Amino acid sequence: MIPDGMAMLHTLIPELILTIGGIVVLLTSFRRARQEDDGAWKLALTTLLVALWWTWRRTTPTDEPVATLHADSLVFYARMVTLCIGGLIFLACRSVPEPQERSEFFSLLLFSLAGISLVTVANDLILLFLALELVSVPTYILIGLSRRDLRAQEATGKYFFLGAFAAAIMLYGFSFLYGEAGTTQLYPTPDSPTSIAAVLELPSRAADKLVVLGLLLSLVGLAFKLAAVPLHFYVADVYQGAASPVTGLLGFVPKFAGFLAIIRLLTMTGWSFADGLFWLLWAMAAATMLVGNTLALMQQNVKRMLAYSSVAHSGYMLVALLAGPAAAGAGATGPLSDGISALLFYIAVYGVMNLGAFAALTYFRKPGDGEEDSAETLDDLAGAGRRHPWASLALAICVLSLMGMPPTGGFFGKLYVFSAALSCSADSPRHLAMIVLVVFGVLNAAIAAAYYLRIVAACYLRPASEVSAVRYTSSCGALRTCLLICAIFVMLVFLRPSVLLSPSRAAVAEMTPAHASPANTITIGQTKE
Amino acid sequence: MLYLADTWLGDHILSIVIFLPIIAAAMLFSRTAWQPESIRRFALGISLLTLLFAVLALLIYVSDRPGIAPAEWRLVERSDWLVGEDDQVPLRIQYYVGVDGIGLPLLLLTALLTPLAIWGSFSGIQDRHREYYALMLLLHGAMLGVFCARDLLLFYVFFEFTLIPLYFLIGIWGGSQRQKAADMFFIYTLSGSMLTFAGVLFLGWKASLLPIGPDGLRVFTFELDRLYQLAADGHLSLNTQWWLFIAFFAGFAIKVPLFPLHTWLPLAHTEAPTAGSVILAAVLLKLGTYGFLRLSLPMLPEASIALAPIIGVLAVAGIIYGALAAWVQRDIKKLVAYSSVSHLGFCLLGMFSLHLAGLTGSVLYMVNHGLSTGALFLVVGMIYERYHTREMDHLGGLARQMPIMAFFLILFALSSIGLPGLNGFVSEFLVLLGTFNSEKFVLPGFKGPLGIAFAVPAASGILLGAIYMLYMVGRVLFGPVKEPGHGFDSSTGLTRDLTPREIGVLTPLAIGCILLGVYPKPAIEIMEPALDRAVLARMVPQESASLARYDLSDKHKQAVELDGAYPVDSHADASNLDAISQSDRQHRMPVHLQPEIRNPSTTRREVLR
Amino acid sequence: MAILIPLLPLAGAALVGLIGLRGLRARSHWLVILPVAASLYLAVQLYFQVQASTQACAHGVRQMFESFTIYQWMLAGPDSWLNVSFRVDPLTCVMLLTVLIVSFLVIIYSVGYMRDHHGHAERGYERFFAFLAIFVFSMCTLVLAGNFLVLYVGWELVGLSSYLLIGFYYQRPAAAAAAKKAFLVNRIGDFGFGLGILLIYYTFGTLEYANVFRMIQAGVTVEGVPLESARVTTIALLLFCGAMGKSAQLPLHVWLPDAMEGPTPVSALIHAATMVTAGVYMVARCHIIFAASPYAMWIVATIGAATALFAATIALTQFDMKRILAYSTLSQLGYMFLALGVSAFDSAIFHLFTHAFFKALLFLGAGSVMHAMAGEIDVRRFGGLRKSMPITHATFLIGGLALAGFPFLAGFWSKDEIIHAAFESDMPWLAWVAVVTAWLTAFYTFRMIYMAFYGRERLPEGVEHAHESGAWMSLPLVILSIGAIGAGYLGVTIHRGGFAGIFEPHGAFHDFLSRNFGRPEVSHEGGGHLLMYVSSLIALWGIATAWYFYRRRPTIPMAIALVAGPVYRLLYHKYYVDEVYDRVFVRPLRKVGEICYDLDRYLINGVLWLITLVPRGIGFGLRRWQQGAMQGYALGMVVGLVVVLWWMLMTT
Amino acid sequence: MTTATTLIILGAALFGIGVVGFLTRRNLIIMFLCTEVMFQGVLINFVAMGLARGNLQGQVFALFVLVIAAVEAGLGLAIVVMLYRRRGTLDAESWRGMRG
Repeated sequence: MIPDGMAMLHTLIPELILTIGGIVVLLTSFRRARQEDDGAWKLALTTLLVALWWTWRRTTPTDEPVATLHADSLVFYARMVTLCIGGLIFLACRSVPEPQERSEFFSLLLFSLAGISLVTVANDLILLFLALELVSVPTYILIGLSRRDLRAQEATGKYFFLGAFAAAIMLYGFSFLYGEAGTTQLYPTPDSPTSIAAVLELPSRAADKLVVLGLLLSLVGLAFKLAAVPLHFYVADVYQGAASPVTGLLGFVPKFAGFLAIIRLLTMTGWSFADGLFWLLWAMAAATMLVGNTLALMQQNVKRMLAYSSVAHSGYMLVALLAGPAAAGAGATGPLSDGISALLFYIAVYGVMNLGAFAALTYFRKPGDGEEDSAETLDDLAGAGRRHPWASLALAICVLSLMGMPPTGGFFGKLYVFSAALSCSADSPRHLAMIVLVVFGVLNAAIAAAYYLRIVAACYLRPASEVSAVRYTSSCGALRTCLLICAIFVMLVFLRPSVLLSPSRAAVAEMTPAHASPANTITIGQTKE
Repeated sequence: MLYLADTWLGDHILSIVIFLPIIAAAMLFSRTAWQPESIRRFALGISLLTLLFAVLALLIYVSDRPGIAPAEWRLVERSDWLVGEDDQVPLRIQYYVGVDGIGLPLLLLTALLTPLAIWGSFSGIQDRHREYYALMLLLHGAMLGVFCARDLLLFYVFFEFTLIPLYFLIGIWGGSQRQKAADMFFIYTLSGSMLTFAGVLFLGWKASLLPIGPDGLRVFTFELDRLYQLAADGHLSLNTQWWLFIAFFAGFAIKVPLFPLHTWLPLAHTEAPTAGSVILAAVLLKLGTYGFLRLSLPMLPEASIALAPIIGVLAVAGIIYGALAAWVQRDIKKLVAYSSVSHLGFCLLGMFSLHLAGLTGSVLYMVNHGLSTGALFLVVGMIYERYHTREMDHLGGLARQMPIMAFFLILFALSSIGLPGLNGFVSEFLVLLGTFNSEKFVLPGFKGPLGIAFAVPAASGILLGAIYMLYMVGRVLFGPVKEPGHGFDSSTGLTRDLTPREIGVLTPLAIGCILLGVYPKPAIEIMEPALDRAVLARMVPQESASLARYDLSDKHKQAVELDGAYPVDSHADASNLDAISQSDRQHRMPVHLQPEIRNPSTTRREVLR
Repeated sequence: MAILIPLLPLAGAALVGLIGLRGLRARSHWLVILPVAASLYLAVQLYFQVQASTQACAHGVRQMFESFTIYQWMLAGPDSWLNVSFRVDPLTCVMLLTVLIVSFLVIIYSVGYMRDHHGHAERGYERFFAFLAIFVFSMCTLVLAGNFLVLYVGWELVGLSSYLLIGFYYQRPAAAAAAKKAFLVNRIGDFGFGLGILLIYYTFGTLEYANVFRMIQAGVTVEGVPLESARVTTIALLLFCGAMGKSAQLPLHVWLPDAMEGPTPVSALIHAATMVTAGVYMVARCHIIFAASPYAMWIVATIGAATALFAATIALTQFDMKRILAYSTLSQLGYMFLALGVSAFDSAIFHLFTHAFFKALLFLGAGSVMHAMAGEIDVRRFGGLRKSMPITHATFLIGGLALAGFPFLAGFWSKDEIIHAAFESDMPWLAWVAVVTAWLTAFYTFRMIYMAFYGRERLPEGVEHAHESGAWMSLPLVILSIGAIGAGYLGVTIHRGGFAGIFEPHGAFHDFLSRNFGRPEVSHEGGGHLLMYVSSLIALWGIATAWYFYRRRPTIPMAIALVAGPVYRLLYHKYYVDEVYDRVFVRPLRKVGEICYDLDRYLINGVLWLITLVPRGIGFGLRRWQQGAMQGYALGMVVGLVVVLWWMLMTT
Repeated sequence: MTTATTLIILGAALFGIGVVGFLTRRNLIIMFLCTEVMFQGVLINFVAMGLARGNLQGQVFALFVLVIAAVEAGLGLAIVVMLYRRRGTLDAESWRGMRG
């Protein structure tokens, strides 16, 4: 069969828009940038909006077989969320880079976002790996570009070295998966039934140590992206080092990509975890929640605190992941029993509220070494509530949402995640384990409240002091818009959860517990052996 | 009022009551240019308007359409909040409000106390007016919401949300240790209620497994009536109920607070601003008791009965412990705070007696404690505003300086220690009566879990309550005049004795205390059917006789009501028992002899519809 | 009509509270006097009605004294309400009349008493009258109650009035402390009383007097099960706890002497004539319950006798006139309980009735003295007032004689009846206690009279000359002294004929009450008359001894006090009961409170702190892995990976 | 032992050497090279697997990995240069400014 290149490209149009746009933005840097000129930002944002518009039209012809690409509703969801939150990131980052580096910065951002979409689209290990690298490589540079100071460089170094280290681990896992299956194709298509998923379906092979090894190495490697235990160590240092808006980005972009990849990988196993894998994920989820929260409890630096809290949130999402898709457990077909959908819901809300919190930190300025810097420690925030009621309110809303309090979207996130966990595998002995995990999770949420509350308390309960950052604020209008949108969105998700719930449910509607149905995964021109 | 019930207003009255303060709070927060004076007036006006609507709701409630059983939810309003389309199990989280005889009294209590608390803070709050009054209104709306919610998730949302405004109220306008107190309050209560959250989710999921209706439709919903049916239909094993009970217990017992989970309360009370203490004591603690009554008892009947002795022991321990600890306090506010621990023990004791009198007493106790303890906190706040101290060592003989204040303080103290004729007595007596008689008379074929062994030590609360309250009254009001060195502070326009505004704040509470003490019957008549049918009927393993009672013909009912007089001659022949009143016989009559019992299955369906 | 009797004084109190504070201050007594007078009038009307129906009943008409419900109050169970109900019968009438007459007189007396020598109203004048009115309301509610719940209401409300009035001079720490003590000690009793009421409901399913008594007589409980005698005894004893508190019987007597810190009219009205007798009234009202339990009766009688003797011995050594009278009140109340305990219920009520007159009279007289002595009440500080205060002296003497049991005065008749009943009972040794107490009573009464009124005139410092009180005060004294002389004759039948047969100790009073208590089959044969002589002699002997000790040989008391030093000190310090209570109950309890508070702060909060330490400890431990070194992190990642792989390979 | 097995073992060894080197050497460049060694180990593994399975996808993957490794090399060296300029040393231990 002849690969229909045009159809394949058609499927990839949003990603293509992003990458081509990114290249164009990069090329503009050859023009000499003036201080006030932010054409690169505008161009990049326009690119993003075009991609968004295209995705929204949903023109991908799913009936035509294309290439080793997914075109299911998860792709649509991933693109929409990526692009929407990407837009917010653009708003937050507008004044981050130096004028002469704007093109590089924003084009890298576009590449990174394109990478996330590609992760879902990929139906091939090679493509998946490339997509993941496309997500992470730009982020290494973004951290370095975001600030000039020592910490940013240290963060860049740590993130890059450890990221490469983790990527090698993940890739090693991929190689075993390929080796056992003999193909890099993830899911079978009508034209090429051989796929890793098909291999994993066979009970004899699924138990093979090398398959397990491959899966495990892949998962652990991806855990770096999620900032999940045991690969969470870098998180605080990197988050602290990056400029606040970029930190906001780091909380979302790699995590989303990582979770999408894990969803794709685990779907191959059919969600009927072997005991070992179940308990591994169980322990990972529990440990991630606990480690993140307890470490965050020890922090005085808000960015580090939020970094560890990001670990903890990965833990909650792992709980949802463990719950699996709706039909994973017998009898668990309730609407809030869908773990994957809960995960997708949660991560979107998390991306927004996390970004909002960092945007608020960016909004409060303090004199740094040489140039002014965003607020970073609790002391910096003292008295903010009084000086800047609206920004503090937005920060408080985002933080309360992270805490999971009503009336914020975070509440529904927790609701969805925990109810999914409670209702999965109802009649199996694992149900009790899930209940224990949920109880552990809510207790962790209580621990989390203790440190989130410190942020709120610093804003509202403490008087402004000499060291507070609240005397200055950012003059960036885009940042303020971002903050406003984040706060409003977080509230909106509470008032009308269906704005996010319906898409997230639709995203997994086609996901069946067995293997992805051929209708949704279209492959042609698979290289025959 | 019947006319109103059919209008738009009648359909949405509860929503208006709940959201009027919330929307007003948002408006207030954005009015940065307003002067304190107009902010105060606005806040007070809104809260009074809310009270007006709440009273209107009461009027519509009592005159609701004929033909509705007295225990039904009324003023119901529902709309979908989160609806998911699903092939098999539609998701339905609703905005579903309504009141019955349990929620309504507490709704009115909240609606009454918040304006008074707001009015009472006019002189105490001198800083950040806008935020303060906005938060008060926000809290107001949330508390009202809790008592109206008919959807468990909605309940939980309001329940949890109340933490946020109060956290700020304590943390910003509190005393010297305000941040510690606010943190402790927030985290302590949140830790408990997070477990409750898990329980809520579990129940919702359980409900989604249950086909309802003839077509076997399954709905994922947190609607209370559905959840009640879980246990009624035997879908919750005793073991499951146990765990769920513990999950609910974690949230509610901390909120109540039940001994030994009470230690956040004295600190929060001491540090909170006056209005915060008032609201905390008067309403927020009731969220816990209301939660027990509304959720734990009817949803988890078997576990509730099984665990009632433990709760009873804790409640009794709290009564005695709280009273003794109150006695040794030097800070008036702390004393009143510990008295709350003691009082709320009574409240739970009565509730878990599962005797109609105990339950009635318990709900009355919630209202009465709100009135009298709220008022006590207000009075203490008034003293504090004048002398900037609450230490009893620094105060004395104030009856001479502030006779009007003394009058109110004594009145509310007496109400708090259960002096007959004031409200505290009615509820205390009913609670003790219910506990005492818990083992008998509850319903035929059903014995309450508590009994004399609980009532006797609890009754010592009568004595202990008097000890610490009179100790406080004696120290503060009596003896030679003693004021702190700086005398009284008139900088905020206060006079030595209470100002007319302050008298205006306390007078409605005083009237309430006396009215509910002398003639609580209207309140009891509102509560009783709801308690009987919404709580007791669900506790009983078999069909309850009390369900049938509402089918008594009017004539018969009248006869029952009129038989108060006992035409008995003490010298008549002693063996002749005929003269013993009809109601007594009625009382002892076995179920199957009572007239006109409905077919049990239809009754059940109607109740749980 | 009966409803108005308590309500009128309440309205008066409310009016005083509302308008008395402004303008009307010095005339606010009218707002109380008039309603109480009206109530008194109504009570008299009520008496005639009851009298009429009693007679009708005697003629076989089955018309009854019934409880009538005023309104439904609380819900006790499905469709069963606890009501506010009243009941009017002869016992109620007697009590109402006693209460209202004495109240009326005391209120009039107070108009004079609560003013200084220039006729200006004292501070808190209007408050005083409002409180008195509240008391009258409460007391009327108590006696009119038709069920135990309303009884309890009145019971507590009189306690409240007592608290407010004892603490009237609240700026005096002693008064404030006494008020608190009175209320709390009463509450101890009420604790038992309340439990008793609960147990009654538990047992009988109702709180209406009539139903309860009927079921006791029938010996069944509400379930129709035979009533156990232990249950009845428990109920009776619990109720008696309340009576012990209210009527200041051993061991709950400690509050009454201290209550004398209140204004003297209060002591007269509340702490002598009316409120403290509520316990007696209650036991009499519940006589069916008590009668059903011999054990309870035994306790009542014993405690009554013990209190009578105990209080009388203390009274021997006191010097404060009001305290002497207070102990005497205790003692007389002891008599009443003794009478109740030996089933002489009507005698107890009779003694209550006469005692109200002469004891109120004595207190008011003491108040008159106190008023003249500028607040001084210690009989060592003044004396010989006979000349300067003739009316007070005369009336006080009459009261004293009545108290001492001097023949043909009120106290004589009633006390004699009690002693007689005690002899007739199966516990005759109680009668001997009563006789000894009678002697002591005569002795200490006249000890006080001789010290205060006879001998050389002595005045405390600052008082120029003693003066007689004004008409507002004198008039009640005179009226009460008439009562103290004549009230006893209501309880005796006067025969024409020989001296021995003239007086029959069973009169109209008892007939009237027989609707309540039935007709006792006590024989009033010769023994009764003999006793009359004996007790007359004993009274005279006591008076004579006092005369000898305090008029003739004033050194003897000193000598006795010296010789019997320890005993004297024991009596003088009231057997150290207060001190013992303080050490045994109050301080340990407070200590427990402190321990509770410490537990809160240290144990519970400590445990909480430990719990919060768990996440913080974990965080602290985990921070050791976060040292900032890249290779450290890599090591952590590798370790994690190895653990995962090892575990995985082990399990699959 | 087949060629494939040998190659797999070789790959694993290389990977292991890379890991150990990364953990033990403190020079940033050598550490970076160690990650490259790990990548090469993976690469060899891919080739070996492809050999064993008899298809070319392994080799194709290996080529992609090579490209990515090159990209990372460029980036990595740039970062190392940046870090060296700032501190004047290549010691990884000198970058411990943020911790906790």
